[in-house]
Amino acid sequence: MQFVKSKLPVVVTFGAAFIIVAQYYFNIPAWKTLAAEFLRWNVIIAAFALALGIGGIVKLHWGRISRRQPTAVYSAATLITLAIFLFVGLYETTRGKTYTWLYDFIYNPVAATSYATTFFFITSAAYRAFRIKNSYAAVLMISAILMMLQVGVFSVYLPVAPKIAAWVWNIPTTAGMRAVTIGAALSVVGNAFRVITGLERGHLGGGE
Amino acid sequence: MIKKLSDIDVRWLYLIMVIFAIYPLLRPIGLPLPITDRARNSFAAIDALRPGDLVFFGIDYSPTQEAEMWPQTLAIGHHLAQRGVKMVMLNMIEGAYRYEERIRDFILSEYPNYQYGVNIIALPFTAGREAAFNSIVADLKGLYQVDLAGAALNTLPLWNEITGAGDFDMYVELADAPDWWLRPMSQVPGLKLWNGTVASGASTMAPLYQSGQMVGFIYGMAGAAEYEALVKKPGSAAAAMDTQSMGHALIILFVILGNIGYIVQRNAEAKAKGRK
Amino acid sequence: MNAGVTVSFIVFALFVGVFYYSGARFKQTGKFSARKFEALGKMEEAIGRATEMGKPVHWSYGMGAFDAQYLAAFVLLEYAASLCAKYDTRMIVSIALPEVVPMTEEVIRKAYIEQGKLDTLHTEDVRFWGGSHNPAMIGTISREQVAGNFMIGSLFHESILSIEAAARYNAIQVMGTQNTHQLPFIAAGCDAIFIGAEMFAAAAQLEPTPVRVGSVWAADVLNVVFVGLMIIGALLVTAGNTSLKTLILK
Amino acid sequence: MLNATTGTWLAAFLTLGLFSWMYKENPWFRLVEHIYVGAALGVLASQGYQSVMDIAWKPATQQGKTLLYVPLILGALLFSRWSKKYMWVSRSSMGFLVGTLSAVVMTGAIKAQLTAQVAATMMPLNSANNIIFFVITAAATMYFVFTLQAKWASPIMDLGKYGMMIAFGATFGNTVMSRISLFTGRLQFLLFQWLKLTPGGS
Repeated sequence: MQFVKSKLPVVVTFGAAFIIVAQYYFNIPAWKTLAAEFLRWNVIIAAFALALGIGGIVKLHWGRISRRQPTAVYSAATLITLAIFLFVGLYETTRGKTYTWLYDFIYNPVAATSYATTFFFITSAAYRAFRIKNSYAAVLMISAILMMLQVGVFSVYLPVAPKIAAWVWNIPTTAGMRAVTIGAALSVVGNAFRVITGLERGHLGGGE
Repeated sequence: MIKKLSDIDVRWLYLIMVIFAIYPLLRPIGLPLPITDRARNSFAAIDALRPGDLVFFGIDYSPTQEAEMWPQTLAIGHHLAQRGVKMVMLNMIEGAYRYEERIRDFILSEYPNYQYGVNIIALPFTAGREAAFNSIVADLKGLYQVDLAGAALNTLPLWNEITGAGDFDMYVELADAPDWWLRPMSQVPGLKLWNGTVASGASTMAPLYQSGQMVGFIYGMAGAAEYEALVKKPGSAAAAMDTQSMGHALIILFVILGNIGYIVQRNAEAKAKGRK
Repeated sequence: MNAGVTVSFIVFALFVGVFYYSGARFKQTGKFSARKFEALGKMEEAIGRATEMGKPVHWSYGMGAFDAQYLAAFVLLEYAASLCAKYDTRMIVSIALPEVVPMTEEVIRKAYIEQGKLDTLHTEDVRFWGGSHNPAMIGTISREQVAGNFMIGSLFHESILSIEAAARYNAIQVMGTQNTHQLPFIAAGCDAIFIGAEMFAAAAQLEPTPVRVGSVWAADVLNVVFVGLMIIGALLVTAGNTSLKTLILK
Repeated sequence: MLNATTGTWLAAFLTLGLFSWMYKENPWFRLVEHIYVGAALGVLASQGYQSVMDIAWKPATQQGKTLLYVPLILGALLFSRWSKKYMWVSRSSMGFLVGTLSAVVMTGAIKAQLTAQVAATMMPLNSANNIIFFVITAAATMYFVFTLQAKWASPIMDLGKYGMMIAFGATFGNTVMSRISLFTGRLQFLLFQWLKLTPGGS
């Protein structure tokens, strides 16, 4: 039993990953077929995983309602909305008329607006954060302003502005981001390798 | 007085921004829109497609980024349809399927030469993101059995012509997330990659465009507006560009105000210290 | 060997080789040293100032899915928690993912035990918010008027919300992420940041283990190799010879 | 009742509720935020269900692709995470998911983001632009070498940091564009679809 609880997940992780890595580098037709099958399985299991978040949220909000906390009414709003979407989504599928209405007039506006509020934050962030506290901050600010100058009105009165912005974008920005890309990719490779070899297993969940 | 400039209640800034955003929407100014070389080259890359070429059209953004991505989708949908290519649409992001439905219906109604199943197919949502793209690369036909509307794919003639991802000439991806589609799709030999994305994700993709890993790349509302101009189908992006200009001008003004206040305040503090 | 992946395979093999070699060497010598990270000092400064002002500090991992960034964040959280325990300052943690709650409690408890301050630990300060993490986090920061604000992990647009909320109270802010789309905001809005891999290296510096040390060394060696290749390749291309450039794509 | 008119009014109510936070935190905002949490989860789960049906359940039950029962079972086991006692049951499914994803990410990243990027930096150093590009890339890559503490290296790393700050500043500037667009999108909805105004103008 101990093997099933703690060793098996590591064996499964490594086995699945090994087949995919091996067929990527070496031409072994049988492994290629197996890898394609594994990837298809991944897509299916990942679809189940989309619903995993429900457990925690229902528990959290149900707890608040049953303890009659002052925020219970909001928790009820979350659970009722979730129930409506789930019921309609499963009953008439995501292609149904009612579901599409829910999607277009509830989910779509709240999701879009929730991101649109960042418009305000970026305004105040620009106002507050771009103060020339040191030379790094100065470089950051100048580069941001040069990029902002490329749009519309400035190109009329300051025809050189879009050209400067294009230069800042094509040369130093792309060069700087390339180093960030390389650095990030190395971390990704390192993390993936540690997960595959079972040196890291936080994702498997703690406890027995 | 000037010191206060570094400490304005940000809600005043918000109010000013809102007013200056609404005004140009109601009273369009029609500021000029310079077209960048990047947009021209990206346009040329799609323009080089021949009628009958096979193109993947990926719609991968949720409603959170609709404002930037939907105008791009429309403009590029126009262009692909004008080129007469065969399209296979797909989506890998939760919530994106709605835009795939909309662009499918739009193309079918605007371009009578397009007939569903014959030269255009819309595939359903697939979870797994990067692994899902890898699954397409490994075995496209094995992954999908039904289309976006739930109909069996093997009844569609276009689907029966396709053997796998290697048959495609170009992958046009409209995505609000950076690079996870590129790693798998760049493994298909000979498949050209083309990307439209949000302005905030553009710097992540810039090195990949510079290196030639993508043949086309546009971003943001500006990218959509430029593309609308290039395909000669003015839309909502062009109309929104006045607001962009206003907003940028105001933000630059705020940065300057903040700095004036900051410098004055810092000098005053330095003087006060000196006196002690 | 498949076509077009030979050099990729060599890179992979080099990475694995350096990883195991330097991990094993660390096991023998126990020595690891990396350059100083300004952000670690800033964290201590923030907690010190919070202590003086009698205000708490705030911590969040952001809303991104569980990945390796959390593992680095746990080590940095332990560092911050032990400073908080030492100075008797409260740290409030806002959490979006349920699975992270027990791990966070464990990390903080460990830090308090090591400082011998377990009796001062406020267990209710670890707060799980699920999907309502963002408004709850902003609300917490405002109500408690935090003097320090830390955010390390897989950050998305919540980073700018947190920065703007805490800036109203002049909090000292330290953040770190590998998500390139958020680095600009934390760079502009924070007093110090961990840029991508820096947080992994800082974690290895604070609490070296063979795995962490091996990872840092492997990335370091590859970075140096890449820069070397870039220089040689660019010089060759300048001289009209593209052989290295074509070779590396093989 | 579920027509476009009621929908538009409902959408406007939700949109304005979220924007009301900019003035002050208030119950309207909180209500909408909580509706968002419920709706977002509902959409995720419905889509997951739909996808399982399209990609696995129908092919398995109707077309005889019996091998697909394996992922269906592994996927169902994931839900044991909701129980503390049986959480371990989900670990192998999770391991499979993370193992396959890690494998594809790792192999893909080395080719697309390391070797291809290094090759693209091998550029002829015959123009100011190319030299600047090359120097910034190399210096900023050196910035991520943490164990190198030699004195000569620190100005190179500083230069790299400046290069990254330029990149971050430019990204910030670009993101301003993004954020204004998102807000404009909502304004277009409120002004044109809800209030039915029409753009006039010169």
